[in-house]
Amino acid sequence: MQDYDQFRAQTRAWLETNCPPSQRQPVLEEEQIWAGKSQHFHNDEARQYFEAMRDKGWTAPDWPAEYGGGGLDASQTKILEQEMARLNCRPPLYDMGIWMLGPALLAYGSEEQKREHIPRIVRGEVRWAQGYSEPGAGSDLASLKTKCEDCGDHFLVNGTKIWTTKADHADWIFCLVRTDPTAAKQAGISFLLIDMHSGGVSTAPIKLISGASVFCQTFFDNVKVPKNQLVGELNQGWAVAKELLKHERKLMSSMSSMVQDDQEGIVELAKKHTPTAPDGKLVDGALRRDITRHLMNQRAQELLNERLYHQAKARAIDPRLGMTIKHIGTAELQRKDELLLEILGNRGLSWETPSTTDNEHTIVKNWAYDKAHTIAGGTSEIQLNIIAKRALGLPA
Amino acid sequence: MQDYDQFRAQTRAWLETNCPPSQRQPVLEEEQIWAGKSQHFHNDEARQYFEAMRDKGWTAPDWPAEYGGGGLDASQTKILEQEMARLNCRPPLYDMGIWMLGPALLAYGSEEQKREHIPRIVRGEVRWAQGYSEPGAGSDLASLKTKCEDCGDHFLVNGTKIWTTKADHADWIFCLVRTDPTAAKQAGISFLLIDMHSGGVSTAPIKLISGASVFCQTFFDNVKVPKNQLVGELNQGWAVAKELLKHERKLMSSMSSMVQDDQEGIVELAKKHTPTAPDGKLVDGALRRDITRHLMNQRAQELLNERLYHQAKARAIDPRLGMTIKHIGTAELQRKDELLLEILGNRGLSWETPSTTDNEHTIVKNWAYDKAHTIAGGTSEIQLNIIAKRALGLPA
Amino acid sequence: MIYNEEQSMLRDTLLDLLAERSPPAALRAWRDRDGCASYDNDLWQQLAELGLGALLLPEAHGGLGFGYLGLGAAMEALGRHLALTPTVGSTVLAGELIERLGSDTQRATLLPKIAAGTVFAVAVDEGSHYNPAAIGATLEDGRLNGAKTMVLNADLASHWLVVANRGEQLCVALVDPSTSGIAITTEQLMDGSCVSSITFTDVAVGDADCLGSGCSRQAVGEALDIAALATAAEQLGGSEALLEQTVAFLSEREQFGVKIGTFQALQHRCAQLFCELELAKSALLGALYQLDSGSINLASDLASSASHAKALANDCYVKTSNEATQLHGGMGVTDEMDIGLYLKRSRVCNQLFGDSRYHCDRFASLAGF
Amino acid sequence: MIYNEEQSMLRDTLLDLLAERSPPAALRAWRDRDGCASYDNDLWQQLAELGLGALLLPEAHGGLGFGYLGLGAAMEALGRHLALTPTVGSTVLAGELIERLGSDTQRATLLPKIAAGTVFAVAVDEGSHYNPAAIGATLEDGRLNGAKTMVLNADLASHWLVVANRGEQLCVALVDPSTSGIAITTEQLMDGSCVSSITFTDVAVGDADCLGSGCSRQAVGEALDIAALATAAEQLGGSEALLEQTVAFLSEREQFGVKIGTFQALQHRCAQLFCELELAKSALLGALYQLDSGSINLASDLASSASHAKALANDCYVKTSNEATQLHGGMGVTDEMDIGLYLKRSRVCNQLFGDSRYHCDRFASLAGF
Repeated sequence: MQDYDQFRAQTRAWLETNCPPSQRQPVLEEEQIWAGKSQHFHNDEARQYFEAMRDKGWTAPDWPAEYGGGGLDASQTKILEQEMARLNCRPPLYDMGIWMLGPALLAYGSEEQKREHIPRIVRGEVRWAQGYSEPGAGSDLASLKTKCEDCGDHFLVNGTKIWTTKADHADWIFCLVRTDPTAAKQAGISFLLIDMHSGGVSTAPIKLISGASVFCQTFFDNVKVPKNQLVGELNQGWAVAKELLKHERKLMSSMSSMVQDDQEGIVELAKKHTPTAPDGKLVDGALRRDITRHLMNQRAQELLNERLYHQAKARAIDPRLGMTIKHIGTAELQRKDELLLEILGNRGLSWETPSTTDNEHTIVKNWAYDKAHTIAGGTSEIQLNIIAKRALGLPA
Repeated sequence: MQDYDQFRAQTRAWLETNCPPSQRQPVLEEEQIWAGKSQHFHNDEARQYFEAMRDKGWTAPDWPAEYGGGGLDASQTKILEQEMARLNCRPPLYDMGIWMLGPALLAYGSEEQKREHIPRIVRGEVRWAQGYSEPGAGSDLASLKTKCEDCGDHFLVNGTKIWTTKADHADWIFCLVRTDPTAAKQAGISFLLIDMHSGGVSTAPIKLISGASVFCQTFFDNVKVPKNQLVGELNQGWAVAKELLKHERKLMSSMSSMVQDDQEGIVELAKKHTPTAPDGKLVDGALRRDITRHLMNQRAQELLNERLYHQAKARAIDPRLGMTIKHIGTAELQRKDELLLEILGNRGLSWETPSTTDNEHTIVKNWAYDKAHTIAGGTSEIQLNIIAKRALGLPA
Repeated sequence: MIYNEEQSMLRDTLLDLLAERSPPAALRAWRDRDGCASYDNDLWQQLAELGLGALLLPEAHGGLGFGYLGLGAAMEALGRHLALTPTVGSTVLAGELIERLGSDTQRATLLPKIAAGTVFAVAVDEGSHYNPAAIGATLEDGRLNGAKTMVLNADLASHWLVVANRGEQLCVALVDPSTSGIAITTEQLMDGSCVSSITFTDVAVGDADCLGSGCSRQAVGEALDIAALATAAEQLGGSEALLEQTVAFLSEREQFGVKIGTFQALQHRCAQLFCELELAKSALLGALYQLDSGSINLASDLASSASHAKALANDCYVKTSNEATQLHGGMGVTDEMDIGLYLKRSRVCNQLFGDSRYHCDRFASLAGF
Repeated sequence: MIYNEEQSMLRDTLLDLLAERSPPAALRAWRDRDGCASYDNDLWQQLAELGLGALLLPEAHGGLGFGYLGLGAAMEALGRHLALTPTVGSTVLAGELIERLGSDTQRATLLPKIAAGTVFAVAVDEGSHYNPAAIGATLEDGRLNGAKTMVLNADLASHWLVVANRGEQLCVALVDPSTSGIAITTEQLMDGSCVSSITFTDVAVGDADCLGSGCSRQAVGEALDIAALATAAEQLGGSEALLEQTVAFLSEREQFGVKIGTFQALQHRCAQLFCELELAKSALLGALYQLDSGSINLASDLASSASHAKALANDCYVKTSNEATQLHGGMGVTDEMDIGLYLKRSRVCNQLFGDSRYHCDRFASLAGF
């Protein structure tokens, strides 16, 4: 324990020295430090902070030091997180390699693959994208069709992946590909790393109902991939994928909680746009109840998360609770968006017009964008299937 | 046309003479004139009215005169209905034989069966019950198991039927029975008439959540049935049943509209039990909207029915509309019941206690009883299946 | 409560024309081009030739007498194809106001113009929520002052009608858009349609430039209610198109080796949408039928019927568009599909002539509680 | 926000005892027998031996110190088995009032009685809807006057506590049920439970018979909020039992050759119920945990937390009981199944200590809007 106290003190001191003021504020989207060829820093402090963290391996604090990671144990990692949180330190690096591929490579990759890829992920030299979904394979991911043929000294890949986040800025992509079209669905899938700079790879941005988006469709047209980029055994990619999917779902829910809206509260907005009585109550009793319902649900969600935290602390986790989080959170978010739009009335109909305020603009854009939350990362329908079968045990 | 005018005048005069004042008021449940052995009349006028109608065959006005029916054509039948409605004449006879079995026997019965049963139905001498559902065969009626074996000179019936309305007062029952256990579900079912006074038939009343009910469970324990009581061909009973089911669904919806509540309106009730502003508005804005929503839905339902009437008049019926009626009506009725209960507050919790008013008592009992409406006569889930597949054409 | 032969034919003709000339996808292109305008004038000229300006007017003034059910049939077709036209703003709102309020001369002069497709705009709204009872604009001593928002097709209209207080009374002033003292801003809404905000500063309006004399309050109310019904018809046309497209998608898309339209949870949701659509259509058709048959008490029943129909249409279109988006999965949230166009149009229609909060409140007040 | 070992054990012990001694079906027999009584005294004596009277009290007064989470654990078990007991009326409501308001002597005299299972009743409500802010009963010149309704276990209690106005202040009067001037009627509610209506006409109450001195308003509010939380725990126990029974039924019942639990529409409805149950449980556990940890501001946060938890529990139990009835098909509406017992109990719990309209209104007012 003594060591940990010392580690905490040292970490705190180090962060206070090396995390400059501008990196201690809530991070704006345009100031996020992403990995890879198009990495850029919005100011010098950001670069200094990134480089200092990178050099300690704290972009991936609990990965083994031999591959460039921080080499911290679980307690040290927790301490680092706590100290970073205490100072409001921003995440030093954004990358799908950090969040998702790294843990999978450490678990399933060959020694050669770890040596080739992990250090570059830690150092933010390569930006990774994820290639899972296809136009015909969404909820039913295992029906994916991107074809990967064994051509002796290399694989040949043909097909397309959709919802590949920021693939147009990525250097590499990890993909699920079909290597045995005759096997039962999950049994013919492999996990492959593909250099986005290879011949035959192209991307096209996807425009959403909310406007331009971070999503792309990625096309593979006779792309040659060296055989040493296969992770795990041939046709055993589904196991790697399932591991990663867990991280994705966790990521999705933490991402949506990361987008802290510093918007006006819904109550303030309602008071501004609809009549109030002298005692401050909303005159529209129906609106007042709708807002109340939303606030009650939102508060209950927070308490559900707190309950999970208490369960974890007591090592008495009820695994059924976690299954409800995504559906509950995304459905309530959409209800809130609809309420906000109603409250704005005519002012909630504008789209990037001069007379709209920033806040109004954000509300309208969020309303449209958040429609995707009940679809991406496992549709609500799939979530309900999972709850019904796994939490409640209803027959398949 | 001259004849019809004359028929109308004669009918009107006849009804004015033969329908006594007490039979021109909305009928109370305990004053309904049922057929059969336990027939009783609440007063002499009721008996006179019944006998007069019976002797003209107007208990079944459009059935052939040769079997004791009224022998009226469609226009005359319509005129009789209109004239009865004009004077508020009560239905002269209540019986499943009149409503359901009669039309089926006329369509599918043998000459001998018609001569045996129809006149007695018309004259109200026999009360009929319906034996369709079984404890294990509800929504999936065709999975019924009541066994009917061919024993040479008679059938032997074993099994049980549920939801047999007023079977404890019935003289006969028409049943669906399984005559071929090896055939595909619908293909092994026959339609059989069973004398309730046969040895081995017994009934037990079903108590509902709303209290005592008209429903029974009926048991058949080695009941011998003469072979001439089979209606239609052996194993062809499903066709007869489908015909009858149409009548049942029509009956269910007309029955629920027959129960005209002369209750206080929901608005008046809310004004009595919750605060109102000086201008008469309900102070609870959320309750006010909930009531508004209900009234809007109720009014829309009435207009949906009116639309169906206009379509029928123009011979341009959209068959999809009719599929929605039962689900829409029963769901809204339950929402109304819930609202009424909420409005009553503590007073809506009582159950036959001295301090409850009749109106409160009715509200609470209806609330409980109406829970059955989304189940009986085809569950809401089955209705939604039908709409999805037949109205919308979604794949099976 | 059903369309007669002429009304059905009108709808079908419109559907054919729009399918070719202005399918839903045309709204995407219209939205994405530079500049903004409330409707495509070339398209409107074609539609006006079919009679969209003359739907409601008496034959004496160049009208075609399609009746209110005919208006519903036309709006349903426009709603199905997401067509932006001045039908509600000009044909309905201006037409009804002139018909109800205009002097004989005004009716004889102006109604034939509307019938021929000349576009009028009517300015009523002033706040962020529809509330025609709270008019702040004034006409005093021949000067019009005030600010209007959400004015439909004002950017292209040659004639404006402005609702304002004149002393204790409400009047409808005929204003030439080129009069001095007028400032107009036209902005695009989320669906690609445009509305204008207009301020009037000491704009000269002669007494003869008001529609009729006396108070216009009831007539303005009636015209707005009929515009609400027209909008409801558009909303239900859109809802029906969305439900059809969703059913088609579910019947085609495969996951887990089966058509996803076989999944019972999705079937029940579609069935529920169908029920709500048919209820809302019944409310609308009931109101239109009453108007046509003259069996409606304009002073009381029309308001209640309009609130009934508009509230149900609002909720139907909002819910159907949300469900359609979700049931289309990933594709539903891309701009590539038309679903998003309907989604946004539904929110604009939801506010036009009153959202459900407004109409539920009014319905209850009219019912005395 | 999780039960500790003692609390879990308390719940499990209760569940075992009740499963044998008072399963849900016992409520049907209790309801159908002649006469009416608010609880079964033999059962209560057994439960009191397990400590149901002493859950919350400090050890000095014979309490067991299970804490508020312990109260939740116990009420959950009672709710699952539909057991009628004086726990809320006596242990919680009377116990909290005496604990919070009583003089040292009163606490030392009365609390051990409650702990030992002596039953007290507390009379607050007066109207058809829960509204503790509107108390009409008065205590003036040593005379108590007024009428109370929905009084829990007053028929069998040996001590009554009556909330009344004394001048500008609220007081809680200790009344002996046998005092003259009292008229009591006890009637059965739809679920088989009983409540009493009591009128007090010039009933003699000495100054020393009031709990403490000074105004009791805040303490009464706190006690009622804790009773609301206890009721919420009962409601969620009932909801959970219903959901389990429904899942079991769906997993067993066959139609069309398959278990009906394989139908996706039914699966999604059950999954939705589970989500709402867990949300409501989180609200409840959050409030109980805050009370136990002393981290709650009694004057402000408790009211808000109690309204939050009770509103969600109300809606959860009402919805779950409706869905359970429907999903059980024909059997669900027969009195043979226990589902109907839960259905009716849910409606009674819904009114006790405030329905959702009351609590939503209060939550909003406390949040300043």
